[in-house]
Amino acid sequence: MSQKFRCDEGGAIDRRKPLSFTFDGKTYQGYEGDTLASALLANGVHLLGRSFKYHRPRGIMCAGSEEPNAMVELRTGARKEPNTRATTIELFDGLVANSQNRWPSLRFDVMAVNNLFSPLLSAGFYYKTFMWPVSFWTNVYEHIIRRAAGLGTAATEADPDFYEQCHEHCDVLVVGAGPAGLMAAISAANYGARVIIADEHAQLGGSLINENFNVDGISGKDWAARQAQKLAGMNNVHILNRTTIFGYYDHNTIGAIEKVSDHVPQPAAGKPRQRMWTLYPKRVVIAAGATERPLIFGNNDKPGVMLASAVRTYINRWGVKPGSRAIVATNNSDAYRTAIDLHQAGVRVVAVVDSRMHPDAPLAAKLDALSIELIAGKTIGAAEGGQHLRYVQLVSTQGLTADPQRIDCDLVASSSGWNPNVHLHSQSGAKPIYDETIASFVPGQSRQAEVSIGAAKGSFELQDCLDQGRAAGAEAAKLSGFKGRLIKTASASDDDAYSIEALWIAPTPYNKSYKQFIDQQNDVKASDIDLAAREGYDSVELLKRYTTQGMATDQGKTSNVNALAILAAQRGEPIPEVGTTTFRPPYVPVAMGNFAGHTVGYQFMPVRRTAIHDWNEKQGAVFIEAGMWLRARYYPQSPEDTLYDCYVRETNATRSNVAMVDVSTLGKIDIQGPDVAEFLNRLYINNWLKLPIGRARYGIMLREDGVVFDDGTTTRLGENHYFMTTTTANAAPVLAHMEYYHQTAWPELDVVFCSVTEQWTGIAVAGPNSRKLLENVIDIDLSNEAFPFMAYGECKMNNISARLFRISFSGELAYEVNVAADYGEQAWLELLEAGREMGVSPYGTEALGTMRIEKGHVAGSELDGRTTALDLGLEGMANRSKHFIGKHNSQRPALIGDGRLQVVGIKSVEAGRNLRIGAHLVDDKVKLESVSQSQGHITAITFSPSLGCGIALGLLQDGASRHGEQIDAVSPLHDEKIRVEICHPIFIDPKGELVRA
Amino acid sequence: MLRIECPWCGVRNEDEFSYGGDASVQRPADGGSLDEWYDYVYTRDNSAGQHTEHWQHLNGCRAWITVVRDTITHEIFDTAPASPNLPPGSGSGKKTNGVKS
Amino acid sequence: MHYSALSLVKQALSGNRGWTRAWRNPEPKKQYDVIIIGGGGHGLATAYYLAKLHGITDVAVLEKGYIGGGNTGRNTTIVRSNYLLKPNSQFYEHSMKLWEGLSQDLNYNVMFSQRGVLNLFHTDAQRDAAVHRGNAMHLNGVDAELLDLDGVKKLMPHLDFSRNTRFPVIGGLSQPRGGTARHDAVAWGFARAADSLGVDIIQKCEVTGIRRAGDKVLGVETSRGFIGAGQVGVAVAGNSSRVFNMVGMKLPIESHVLQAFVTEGIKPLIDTVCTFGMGHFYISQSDKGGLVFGGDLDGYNSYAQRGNLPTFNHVVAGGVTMMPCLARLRILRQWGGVMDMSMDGTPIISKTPIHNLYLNGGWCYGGFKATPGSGWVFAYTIAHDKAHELNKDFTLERFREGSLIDEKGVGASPNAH
Amino acid sequence: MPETQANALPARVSPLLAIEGDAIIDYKNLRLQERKSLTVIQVLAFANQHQAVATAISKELGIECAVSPGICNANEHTQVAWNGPNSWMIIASDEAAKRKSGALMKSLQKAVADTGAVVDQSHGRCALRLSGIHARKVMAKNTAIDLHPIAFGPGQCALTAVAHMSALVIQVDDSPSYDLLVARSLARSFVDAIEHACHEFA
Repeated sequence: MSQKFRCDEGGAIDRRKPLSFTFDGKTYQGYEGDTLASALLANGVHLLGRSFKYHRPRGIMCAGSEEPNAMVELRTGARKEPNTRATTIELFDGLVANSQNRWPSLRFDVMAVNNLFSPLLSAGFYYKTFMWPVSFWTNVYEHIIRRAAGLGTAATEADPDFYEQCHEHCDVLVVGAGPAGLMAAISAANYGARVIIADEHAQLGGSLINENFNVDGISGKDWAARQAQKLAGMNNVHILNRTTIFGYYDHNTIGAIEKVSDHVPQPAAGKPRQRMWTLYPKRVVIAAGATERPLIFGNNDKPGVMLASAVRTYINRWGVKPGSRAIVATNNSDAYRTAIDLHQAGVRVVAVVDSRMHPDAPLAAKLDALSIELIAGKTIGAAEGGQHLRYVQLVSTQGLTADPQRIDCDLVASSSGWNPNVHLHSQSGAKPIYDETIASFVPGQSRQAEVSIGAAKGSFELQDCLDQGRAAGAEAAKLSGFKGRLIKTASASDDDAYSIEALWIAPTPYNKSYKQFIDQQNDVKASDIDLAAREGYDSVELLKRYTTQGMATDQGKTSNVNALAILAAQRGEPIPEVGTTTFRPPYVPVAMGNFAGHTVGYQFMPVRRTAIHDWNEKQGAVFIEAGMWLRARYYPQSPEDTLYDCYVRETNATRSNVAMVDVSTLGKIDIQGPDVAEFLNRLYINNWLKLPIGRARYGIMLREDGVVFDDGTTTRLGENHYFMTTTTANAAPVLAHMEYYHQTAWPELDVVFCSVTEQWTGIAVAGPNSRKLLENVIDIDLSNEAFPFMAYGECKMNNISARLFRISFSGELAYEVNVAADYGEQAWLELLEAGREMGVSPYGTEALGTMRIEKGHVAGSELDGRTTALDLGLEGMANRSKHFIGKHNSQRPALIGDGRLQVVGIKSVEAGRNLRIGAHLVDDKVKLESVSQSQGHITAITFSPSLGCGIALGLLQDGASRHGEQIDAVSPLHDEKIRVEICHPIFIDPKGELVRA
Repeated sequence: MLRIECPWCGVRNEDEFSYGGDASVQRPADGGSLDEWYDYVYTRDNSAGQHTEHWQHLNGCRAWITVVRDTITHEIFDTAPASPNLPPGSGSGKKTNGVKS
Repeated sequence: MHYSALSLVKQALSGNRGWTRAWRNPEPKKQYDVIIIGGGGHGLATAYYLAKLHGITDVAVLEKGYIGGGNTGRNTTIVRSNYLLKPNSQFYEHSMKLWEGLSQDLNYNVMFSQRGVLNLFHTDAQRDAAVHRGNAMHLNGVDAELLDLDGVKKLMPHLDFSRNTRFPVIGGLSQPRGGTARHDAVAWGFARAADSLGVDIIQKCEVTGIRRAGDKVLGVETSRGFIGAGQVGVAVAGNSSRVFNMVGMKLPIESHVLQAFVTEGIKPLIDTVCTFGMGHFYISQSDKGGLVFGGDLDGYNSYAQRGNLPTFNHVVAGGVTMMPCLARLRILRQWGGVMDMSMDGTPIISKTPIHNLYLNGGWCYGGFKATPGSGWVFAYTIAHDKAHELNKDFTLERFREGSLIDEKGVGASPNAH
Repeated sequence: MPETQANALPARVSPLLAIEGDAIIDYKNLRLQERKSLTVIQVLAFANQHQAVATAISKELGIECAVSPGICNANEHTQVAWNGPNSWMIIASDEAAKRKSGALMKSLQKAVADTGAVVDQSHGRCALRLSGIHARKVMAKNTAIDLHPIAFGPGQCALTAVAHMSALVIQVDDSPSYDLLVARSLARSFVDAIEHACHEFA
């Protein structure tokens, strides 16, 4: 095992648990507790990928989720995850990762030739070219661009893992479990508040693990472990480790992702891969830390150039030496600690290069004590090397006074200062403000119940973080209504004061033009920002969009402030004038599966099943989706039976004998109260004041804009008791519509109503023999005199109580039986039994549809949300002497004028040719290929077994007055044209004698 | 996530509710002019700022409620039953979402 | 400066130092013939066509922020003309034809990519509706193809074609000429082209009032002072109501948020625009490799340019159901745009009761694809003080008259359009 | 009603017929079962009769019918749950329904008389009981309401979305056990979602 760059001791890793993994096919060893990045560095692997545009070799720059470069394809097959940051992947045994965006290999990448053409590939170059010849854009240029773009390759198989969602409420949410967060959580919990503390790492501690701190006389790491233990023991605290807070939404709602199973080869049984938490805290304490900025100098993207804090983290957290000969370059006091930690880990620190003329004296003394050279007033002008850093050129920050100074090294630890992580604060609706003293943006005025503390607020000193955590936790608990006492303070030792003098970009040696990368992932250089500003893309938003600065998968965490500062310099304005772009969720990229949760695939939407569903299934019925219901569409009797065979047979059975259909899916609403009749009068266009008890009536409802909304029957069951049915699709909207008018417009009407759709199974028994069948099982007189068309009665069917309605959709003598749903299947079977000798059969929605077309009953395809009662031939039902919804708006000129699409019947005049739904009705002079005017279209078709031909319903301009006219029905999609005749929409029994028989 | 206080059920997520639009429009009486009906159905203040609107607690108690909300910040100032005839709940009129005043 | 491969090479050789501003940054004049309020795609396109086609070059475009900063830069970039109703179909097809030569016309590559737009269907009823629409498209001179399952598989091989999903795909309606364009570039291209014809593009200039005498507009009050105008066109979709409030008018429009999302960049995975017929979900892949997708409105009045979680969750559930491999891809960014939702789902490009004030709004979420067509007819309407044949139905009056253009048939409920 | 006639009624068929055995989930610390053959009655008060209806229900059942939202009082056999501003849901086991002369519907109708409407929903709802140490965690995966003991306890009920479906949630005891009432037609989809959330506790 060779982990050449592993320190002999130290780090929060378990050296007793070696793990084996492969990168680009080669096997390496690491330890439990490693990330893929730390394990690769331990093995001396620095080259991890190629950059987006220029295909430059790239390595590891950071130690966390801000990493712009070190992205790999993790895992293989259906579990492959492209663009995964090596710095956030917890190592597990057997892990497989591959580099991406290179061909044929990472070391030799053909596309690296782009680097040579980089002057051509300046910001926005593609807007200026690729326009000629015209056809080349789609066929050639874009094809090439698309293949070059993107980094990793997605899996194309279905994700074998699942995701779930979870909700939790609390008093105080603490974001981040570093020193400030730990103190805040304990402090709040000590008040008795319900606390959730979330941290993206497996271990709580944050910078206490990354750094070499002491708290309360013990190492920061041990102190953090004690606090974590304390929290784990409190029953009012929920620790969410491996959890990233990704979004701060309205009304203090927080989105979080818990990586439940990403640290193991695959999820354990029953466990999700990741879990999305929606958190509802009363108060939020943001202790999300800060992100370091890199210095901007020539070739600052070379593998071996890292953030100063990342270098410390690799040493302290993972016991890894990221190099053997280091330069620390900084404009602030913080990076000095890197030099000291490197030194203590046995890495040769060649020099600390501080761009400031006068570095802090105590820090200088510390370096002196370790014999580390301090070079003040200089910075790195450029880095050089091939696929790894070999040397740097130092330049003066005080003007080019001398030749650059060359220093050999294989590691640069650079720091341009720290950006507080203001992302969540900004997402919450607040505006960060610029703080000159730390040369960065800090949280501004809170807009929601949140407060930022510690480094997230711009306080970079440990004692401040601990103190702010203690106070903020207590304050949050108090604001949530808790009383208690402050916990005792924790004391940090040996902490240096933070100081910085901004240096946004280094002078270049020999005045040469180097690539100075700002956004390393999107290959945005300082010169791109200059160019964009010169071309007028000089607001921060235009700059971002033109150069793609900050739009890569790291969302510019390490680059945005640098870019802003360079833009400000170009514009000659102070940074606050230039402003920031808006921070958008998610804070880190989140797998889509989390947002979907378990409502995917078959669970995407619930299924509604009737009480007869199981019987239908056993019969081999073919189902159709209606709303969320599954309805039996037809009943094949042999495998050869087609849809056509079935509906013709089922229609014939109904028309000539008797058949039954499950109509349970119709909406059903129970309405009671003294004012029901008036209520119905306002809902429907027709009159309801004189409906007798025991009678049903068909009604039409309009929307407020005068267009037809729904139709159905309502039955008067008792003095003040009515029963409404709606279409299947509109059951829920009609109920909400009634509730809306009752509660907002007509509260004076004393009615109550509720849905009873679920309570009743509805079975329609239709056909000339339906009365005969029912007489076998029903205990009331069904004669035409006793129980005429539109009659209603309560009865018993054997022992089952039933409601019986004499209504008909088929146009035949028909009844509808309603029984309580748990008896639905039994009732169905009893009716089948009662009609067995007569040869009763079930029919499905297709036969139902055939019969409604034959009868010209309008349904969903004619009630298309644009048709009026007049269009549908139903205006005669309207009683305009009373008030009803939609009354006035239905009389607007264009709704009653000429040219309306009106419902018509349609018959083919070409024998043997089938009509087609969606065919348009055009006059016969029109050629298929020419632009023309549609005069209407076919809405429903069927073969009418009764008429022995294909018939259809359609909507045709002024159709009501065009019966007898011939016209073409065309379907250019099918290259089809059929001659049809327009007729009355009622094809069968126009006088309605059968239903009254 | 809007967190809307139902006067009866307490604070609930927006996805339990369905939106009913501007509650300030006055439904004309029967016989109102076509202009009045046009205004009622079609034109809206569409205010950027305080907006009085209807919501139905569809996945809860099904009551329609009137909510006063800021359409820019989503701050909710007040919620109340839409119907004057329903018995009161226990918690109407309080501001309970996380927006700081 | 003319953009070409040659200019690119020439500039590259001189260190890219010679590039000049794409558009000027002028001080506003005291008076213009025409002021366009709103420096989004539509406003800039209007100014361009006013100058180019109607010879009206004394034009200022006033933008309160930066150009293209509203819905132009916040949409999912889909371009199509697959409409059912004739006024929409013919208008959007005109727009489509302008797209087809736009990069050359503007000398700015707007990366118009005709990768096709595919609408999946899952039930016979949806197929019937697709046939109805597809035939309407043909009859209006728009391309459309009805695809069976095999046809869909060829275009979108990674969809869930199993039967073990709630809504198995049975086919699709495709418009091969549909596709996407680089949204920001559309604003920039129109800005640069309009500027070169003399149009003043004035950013950071917020209109705070409209000065009028009777039913005539005299000019606009702005954060940079009063600017007089002979005619004023308003193209501020998302904020139309706010501007018309300044003249005391209420519009048949509500503002709603529509969210959009993008994943991390990946190598080519999706080669067309695809919509899921059973959930509100549409997706395409940008030239940069990110999968750009969106869904339904958040569903309530909002001027917040951000969205909320429930809609986010629902949109993604539709996406993962349609294409299960999406589950492991990561969402990079979520944002929202404020839509001018008209009461019938169709835009208003129209004269108004105020003599020289014109409205271009109510775009719902169809505004981006309309950009060139919208500017073209709006310029015509302003130049001739009357609607062109292509926008004669997009009037304000249609709501009062009842001549609605309601593609979805949901009536006057903007959150349902 | 004579016993013989009642006995002659066919057995009620639950919408979860396809799920065999007594419990749907029967893990060590988690149990999901259907409560079969319940009588479920929705009572709605007419205008200004809210208090009168509550009083009538209380008197008839001997259980206080709460007028405050979110309260479910119960005795051994019967639960009276607040079901909206002017509505209650009465859930009774068969024994209770029979003890009331075999017809709770009728006795309630008589009690409420013309102050409100009494609507039978016995067949319209599927009732489930989720219980055990993990029950709250399973609920947290499916509903956004706060079920922490501080916020919600035995005797409380809520109308809310569970697994994106409308449900009446009643906490029965602090083991904890929850009764869940959902639309009959959605019963199987509902159980699928709950089962999915249970698997990690197998």
